[in-house]
Order: sequence, then structure tokens, then C-alpha cells
Amino acid sequence: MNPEFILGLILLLIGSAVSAFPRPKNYLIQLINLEIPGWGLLLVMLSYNEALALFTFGGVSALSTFILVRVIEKRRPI
Amino acid sequence: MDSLLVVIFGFIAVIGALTTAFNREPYIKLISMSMMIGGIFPFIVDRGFLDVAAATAVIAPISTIFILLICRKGEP
Amino acid sequence: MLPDFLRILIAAPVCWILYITIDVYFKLPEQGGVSGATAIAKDIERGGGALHGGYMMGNIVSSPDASAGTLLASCGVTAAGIPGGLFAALLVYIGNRICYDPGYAGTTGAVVATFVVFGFTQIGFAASDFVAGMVIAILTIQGLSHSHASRLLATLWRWRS
Amino acid sequence: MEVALLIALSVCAIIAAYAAVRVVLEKRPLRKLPYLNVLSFAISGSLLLILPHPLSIVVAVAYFVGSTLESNAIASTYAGGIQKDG
Repeated sequence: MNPEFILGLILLLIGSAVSAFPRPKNYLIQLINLEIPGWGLLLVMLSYNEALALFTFGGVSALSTFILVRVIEKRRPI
Repeated sequence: MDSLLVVIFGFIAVIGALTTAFNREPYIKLISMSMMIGGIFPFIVDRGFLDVAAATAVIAPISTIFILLICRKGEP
Repeated sequence: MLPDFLRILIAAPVCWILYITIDVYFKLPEQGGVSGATAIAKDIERGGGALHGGYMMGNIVSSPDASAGTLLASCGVTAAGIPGGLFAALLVYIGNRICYDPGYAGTTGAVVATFVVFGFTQIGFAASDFVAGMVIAILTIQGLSHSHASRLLATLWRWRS
Repeated sequence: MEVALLIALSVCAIIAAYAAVRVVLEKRPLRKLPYLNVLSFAISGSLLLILPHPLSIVVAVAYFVGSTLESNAIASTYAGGIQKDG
């Protein structure tokens, strides 16, 4: 039990609970809340010393954010 | 890493995550998310993954800028 | 050889004078560089500060200028000596170009701070003292009280022009 | 780790904690950004002091420039600087 693992679990719990029940219920708030468990998962991967997993996860996380932003933009025109 | 540093950076990350989770305005949520990321970075560097830290430091603001594209202009 | 805390307390005013001088010389308090800096200046003025000091604080927030150059150059001298400081100056120039800024203030600050910090390491200071000193120096401008700091910067700007 | 490095690192970490508390306590978003800048300075200094290696300079500069770019984008969007049609 090193500190990275515990901190990652705390962020993962907070983020997934809040992202399941967003308070002002719209897509923007839910997308911002979804970033918190992403960083928590990165900390958990860090505690197992997986460098290649960290690279891949960082790239895929940014790419999925971009795709979700395009989908929300198309669904609700600004 | 020293235990004082673990406590301080963990405090910054947790308080940033709580403010991001329970505030209702999008801009305050984004500023607090930047604070949470700042608390996480020393843990990555302390493990010795300097290349991962450099790549993540470039990727994280790009992700925030993507989210800013759908923050409406007049909305606080 | 001075004790550790005293060295940090001497390094902080040196960094403060260095970056305030370079920033005011390159006319940062004259106007906001981008629209975000102007908005921060208007908000600080509404809270009881001065407008030109607010412009300088907004410019420090929204692009890396001489304060960032001083911090990163002393980081470079800590890690790799004189070549590290010059490499940090090159990286600061690239970062300035990313943030839509001409980049004179940041690069000049980094190059000057490299030689100043190297000069102080010859007389018994450690280069890591200047990292902590620069963090204390930026705390006194941006972190304690916005209205008092912006009035102080506006006084310095009126003095120069 | 030698003593001078450790004391400088402690000073940076304590200032980072102070700036984090000030960011949370401030109400208006544009007034939060200078405190966030202090936090970014302190983190960027302590990233290098944790592991003094030549590649750490790249990490510190990348973190600082990224954080500054993020603040710039947030302030510009909040002020209505990005004119977006449709």
C-alpha cells in the first residue's frame, strides 16, 4: 500500500460517484466530472510501474474527450 | 519522497478533486481540475517516469481546451 | 558560509528586483497582451486595485515572461550548470511563441538570470536557493493581496514613464 | 539528498499548499487565476527539486507552459475573447 495507490482509489471513488449523478444535469458537467476518475486510474497504474500503459492511457483519454466534445456539439448546437 | 511532501501534494490533489466534484459552475470546475492535476504531477516524477511526465504535461491542457470549446460564451 | 534560511531570504529580493526590472523595462504594464489579461486587469481594478498594475499581473498569468524565465533558468542551473540555464532559455522562447507572445521579456530574463545565479553560486550560494527565492518573490506579487500589489506596480510604472 | 535542496523543496511545498487554500477560498473565477499561477510556480519548482536530472528541465518547462496556456484559454473564453459563430 503505497501513497499513490491510496490517492488513486480516493480519486476514483469520488469521480465515479459524482460522474454517475451529476448535480446540474447536463452533458458539460458530466464530461468535466468524467476527467477525475481518469486521473485516478492513471495514479493506480503508476503504482504498478507500467510506463507503456501510462502513455497509451494518456493519449486515448485526450482522444476520447475530443470525440465526446464533437458528439455533444453536434447534438446541442451552440 | 518525504512524508511531509506526500501529505501536502495529496492534500492539494484531494481538495482539488472535491472542489471539482461539488461546485456547480463550469469555469470554477475547470480551474479546480487544473489544481488537481498540479497535485498529481510530483507523484509521477517521484517514480522516475520523466518521459511520461513530459508527455502528460503536454496532453492535459489540450484536453482542457477541447472542453472549453463547448463552454458557452455568456454563461458563467 | 551563511545558514540555509538566511540564504533563501537573501535570494528572494535579488530575484524580485531582477524580474520586476526586466518586466517594467519591456513595458508589460502598458496594456494587456491578450483579451484574458485585459479582463483580469478590469476585474482587479473593480476590486480596488490600479489598472496598470493589473495589466502586468494579467500578463504574468497569461504568458511566460521574465518571472518564469528567472525560475526556469535557476532550475536549469540547479540541474546542469550554465548549459542547463541556456537550454531553459531556449525552451522558454518556444513556450512564449506558443502563447502568442513576441517573447523578448522571457528570453532576456532567462539569459540574464542564468549568469546572475551562476555568479552567486561562486560566492557560496546554492542554485536551489534561487528556486525557493523566486517562488517567494512571485508569492509577494500575485499571492498576498491583489489591490496592494497592483498599486505598487502602478507606482513603479508611473516612475518609469 | 543534501540539506539545502531539502529546505528549498519544503519551502516550495508549503507555498503550494497556501496557494491551493487561497484558490479554494476565492469566489470570482478571474480572481482565482493569479493564485493558480502561484501554485503553478511552486509545483514547477518542486518538480525539479524532487529529481535534479537534466531531463527534469524539460518536464518543468512543459508543465509550466501547459499550465499557462490553460489559464490563458480559460481567461480568454470567460471574457468572451473567442468569437464563435454557430
